[in-house]
Amino acid sequence: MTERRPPLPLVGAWLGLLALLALTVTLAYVPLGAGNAIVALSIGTIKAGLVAAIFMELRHRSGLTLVFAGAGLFWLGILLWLGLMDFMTRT
Amino acid sequence: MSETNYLTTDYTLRSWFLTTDHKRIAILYFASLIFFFFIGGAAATVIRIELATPQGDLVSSDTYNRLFTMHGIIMVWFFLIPSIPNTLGNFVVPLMIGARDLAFPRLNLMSWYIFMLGGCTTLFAIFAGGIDTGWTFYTPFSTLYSNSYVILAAAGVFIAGFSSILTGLNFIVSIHRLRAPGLTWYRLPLFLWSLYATSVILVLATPVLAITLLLIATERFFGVGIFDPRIGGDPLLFQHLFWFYSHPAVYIMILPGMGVINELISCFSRKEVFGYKFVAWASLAIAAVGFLVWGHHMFVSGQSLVASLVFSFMSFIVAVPSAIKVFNWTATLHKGLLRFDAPMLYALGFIGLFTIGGLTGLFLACLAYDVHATDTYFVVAHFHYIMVGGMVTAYFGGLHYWWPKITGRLYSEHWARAAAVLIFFGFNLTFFPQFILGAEGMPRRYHIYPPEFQVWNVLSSGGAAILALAYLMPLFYLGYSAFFGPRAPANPWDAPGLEWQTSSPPPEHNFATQPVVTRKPYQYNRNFQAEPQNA
Amino acid sequence: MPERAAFAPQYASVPHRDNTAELGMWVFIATEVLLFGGLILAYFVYRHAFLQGFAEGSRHTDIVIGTTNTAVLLTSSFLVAWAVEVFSPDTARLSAWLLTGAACLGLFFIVLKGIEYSKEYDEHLVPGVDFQFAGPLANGVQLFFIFYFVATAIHALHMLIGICLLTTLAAICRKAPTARHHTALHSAALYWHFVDVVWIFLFALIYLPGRSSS
Amino acid sequence: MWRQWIPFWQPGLSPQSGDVDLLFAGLLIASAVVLGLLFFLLTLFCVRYRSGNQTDREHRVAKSWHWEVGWTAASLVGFLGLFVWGASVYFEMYKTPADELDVFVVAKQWMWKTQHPGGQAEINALHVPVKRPVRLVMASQDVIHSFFIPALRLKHDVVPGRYQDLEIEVDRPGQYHLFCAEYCGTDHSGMIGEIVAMEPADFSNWLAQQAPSSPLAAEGGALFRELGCSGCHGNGSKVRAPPLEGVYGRPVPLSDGSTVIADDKYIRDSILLPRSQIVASYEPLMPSFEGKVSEDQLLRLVMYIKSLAGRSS
Repeated sequence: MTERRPPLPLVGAWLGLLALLALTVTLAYVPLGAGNAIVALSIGTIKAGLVAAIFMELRHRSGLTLVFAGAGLFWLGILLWLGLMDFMTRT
Repeated sequence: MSETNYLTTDYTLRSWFLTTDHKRIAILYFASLIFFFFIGGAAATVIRIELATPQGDLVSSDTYNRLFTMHGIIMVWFFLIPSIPNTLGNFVVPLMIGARDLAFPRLNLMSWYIFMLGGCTTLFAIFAGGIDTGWTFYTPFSTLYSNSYVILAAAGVFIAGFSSILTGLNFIVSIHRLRAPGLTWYRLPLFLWSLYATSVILVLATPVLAITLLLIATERFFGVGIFDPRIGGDPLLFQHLFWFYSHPAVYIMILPGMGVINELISCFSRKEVFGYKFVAWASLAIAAVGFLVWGHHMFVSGQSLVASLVFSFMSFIVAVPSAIKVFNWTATLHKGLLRFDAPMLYALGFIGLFTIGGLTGLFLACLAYDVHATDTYFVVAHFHYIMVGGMVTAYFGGLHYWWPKITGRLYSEHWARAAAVLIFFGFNLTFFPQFILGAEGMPRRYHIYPPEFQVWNVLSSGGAAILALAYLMPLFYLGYSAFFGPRAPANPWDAPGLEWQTSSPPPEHNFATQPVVTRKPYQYNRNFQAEPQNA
Repeated sequence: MPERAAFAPQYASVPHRDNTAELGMWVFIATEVLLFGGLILAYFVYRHAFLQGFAEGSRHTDIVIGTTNTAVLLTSSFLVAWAVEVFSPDTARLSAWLLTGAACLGLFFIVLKGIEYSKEYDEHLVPGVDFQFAGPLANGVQLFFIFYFVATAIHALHMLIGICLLTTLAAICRKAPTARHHTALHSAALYWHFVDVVWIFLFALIYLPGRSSS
Repeated sequence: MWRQWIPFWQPGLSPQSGDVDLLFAGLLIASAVVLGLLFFLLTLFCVRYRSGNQTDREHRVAKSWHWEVGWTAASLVGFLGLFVWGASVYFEMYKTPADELDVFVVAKQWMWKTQHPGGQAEINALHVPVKRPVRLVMASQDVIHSFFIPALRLKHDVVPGRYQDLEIEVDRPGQYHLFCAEYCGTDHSGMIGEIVAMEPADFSNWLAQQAPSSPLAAEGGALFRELGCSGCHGNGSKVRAPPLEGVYGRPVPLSDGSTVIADDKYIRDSILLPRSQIVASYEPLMPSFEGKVSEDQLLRLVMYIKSLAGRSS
């Protein structure tokens, strides 16, 4: 049979993800005030980026696929931005 | 006829219900939509008869509430949203891009089955006892107070939403990947630009509706939920989520209509659409900015003043691309060779009615006046001008225009023109008085109303009778022509688009040989003859 | 009639078909992002209004199960990515094993989730079924748990669909794999990774807040 | 007879509604100009370039950016003008009212219950003196309703779970429609009432003639004791709770360092969600009264606490 060992980038991404998971759980117990939420979401974003770039092979993809992948996020941003605007500016 | 076309390849029921041919699926959709249109129309008829008098003497308040809810739900989700995309779009998109089918034909068929499942669920909810929440499902009424089949109806709409998503997905991918050689973006007919913009909205807005309806159903089922004010939930959150879908949904309805109008105006003026690139990008601008305006449904709801300000501003901005389109259509007529066949009559009617609808939209975008006009008949009149005067008129126009291609038969031009004119007058008589009612302050969804509003209501009901008759007419003369009409040539209107360069009706895989596009769309020579896109 | 082609008539070639399918999958994922997006908006709105309540609710979730589940899901995603990478008609056996492994991890996730649900039921934390929470933060906690149950239930539903897809593909890989199954495998993998990404965010929103204070 | 069917024959009856009418007229004129121009061009082109007509069809307008940019810019400028106009009037209508005559409005399926500070209650009616701003504090017992007076061009939703302020002022005596504009269920169209505007003297007479009932604040005081509020907030209680005398309308320091003005909303929230905003240097001990008091009772409690504003703690 052919190569049975997993490709290196995948292993790297996997170990990186587990490490980030450990990091985010640890940091959640460190009192940072409002910083905890920012840290949790930032690490989450990095993890999601790793999955998208390596597992979902976005790093090999051309512009159009990236635009489609980004479109969902962009519109999610609109929903959160304008939706939260009302609740944040209520008097 | 010697050659077989998509209609004559096979006559079995199985060949229809398991077809993956986009043209046959378009016909399946078409038949289902006629059915839903007349159910929704029947509800509207009873409503208008009831409103002819100020007392509630025909039906009870509960029945009345169920009627307008049924009218709204059926018309919005089971007629308007799928209408042009799923029938005309399904039929002509592959033809216009010179492809043999859509990218995912089986998904296309699945989308019809999902649509029918959603439609039947909703119909079941209606006939089991109905829904009385209004099509907007506002909480906490829909979740905690209504005694009707809300969960079932929400489930129907939820299911139908996935059919929208699949159609949108199919169009987006097909337009990206299946264009014929030489068919660059700026050679696409404008109908495709507008369908592309529509599909973007379908794909990105519909899931938000799905999750919102799911939250509604959960809250109703468990008696407690995320919008429940008793535990600190905010009913306004529901409205934000709902309108995040439902305002762009208005553009789902009108954008394909605008797209059809480009084809009609150009073909019957024998002239290129004025300002092609502006019109094309205006479609995408409407789709994009249309996502930023939903809060204008909530100016009196208690959302923050800052939010109202932003949403009002955006609502004015979104009107600009619509204005661009109207001006460009008018300019297209200039120095053309105008023929007033039925599709052109519908197109001209569309421009007038859509402009009135659009201008009154500005009234509602205008914060201070909206405080008075919102939730009155002014709003009802406004959105009927857009949806019925605009979208349904465009649908009829497009249907007449592509009818020879779809059926291979010609319809009676006299009857068609008569119906077009009658629809125009019936429509205006029905809905213009409602602007006045709204300006005078008659709230919408009123079963019983103060007597001083009666005169305008009677006028409106009279117009509705004409409109109902006018809408029945095409059923007969088009139905007749489908079986007994004279055979249509491949290109009866002498139009340059790819869909006219194959036989009528087209063969199973659309083109005998792969067309190669060499021209921009809408080209006519000095003698006003079409120059086909692929020659 | 010519022999039935390897690809449907609307495509020009095999890569054309595969490309198109992948693009379709990405459009579908964009749709899914917005499906969860509605829930995320609700989460942030209420977290803004009930900061303490959400922190309190979060502390009542089981971070051990949550973290384990995240690790399980990340690993299964890794296995699926590996299976896609090595897939060819010759190496299909390895792919089949990897997919089976990923599907088993997915099932393990669902089982852990079920255990977590039952624990929450025992603690009377299921709104609408049995919710008892005394004290001033009750409203915030209840809203938190409504979000929690709706979001995780929808996510679990996606997992179940994914597990079915992976199992089917594993069976195909074992029996009669051909080159054209690569597209199907790739699309299913994209879906599975997306479900993983959703969980990454749900984990950060559900389990992590309020851990640093009591 | 026909006059009453002509829109806006009767002008709005409040200072702001005049502005709204003017805005409406402006919008109508702008629309008429655009529509007139469009219909003129459509008709002109349709007649001149109909296929049977021999006319010059050469020398077409070459695709011109001037035209596109021209009408885009023109619509943009026009729209922005309307936006600014509409927004400025809107802010005037919804400005936060100063401390004026208060009337409480409770909406429920399917009636409007109004309550004057002196305790006079009305159903589906509201008597107000003319030429005097009246502040309405509105609450809903069940679903969303909307308080709509067409004659004043004024409307606001009443959403359950919170208070909504709205200022009304009527210029001329008379009877005007009050509608519920947000669909609220079976008898939505029956949820209508009357605004009766009276000369100040007549209004005082009317108030005096109403069935004598105790002022809202007094009833609120009774409730305050009945519900056990006085056990902690009263003088000499063992539990340490913030005293409520002189609180209303003043800034209150909170435990998170911020301050809020103790207005109706704050008091309502403090009763229903006591621990969302904790007064600085107090323990969060108070239980929630969510579900234990009705909107009617709540507004009495608010009135009572408001009546304590003058006293010093």
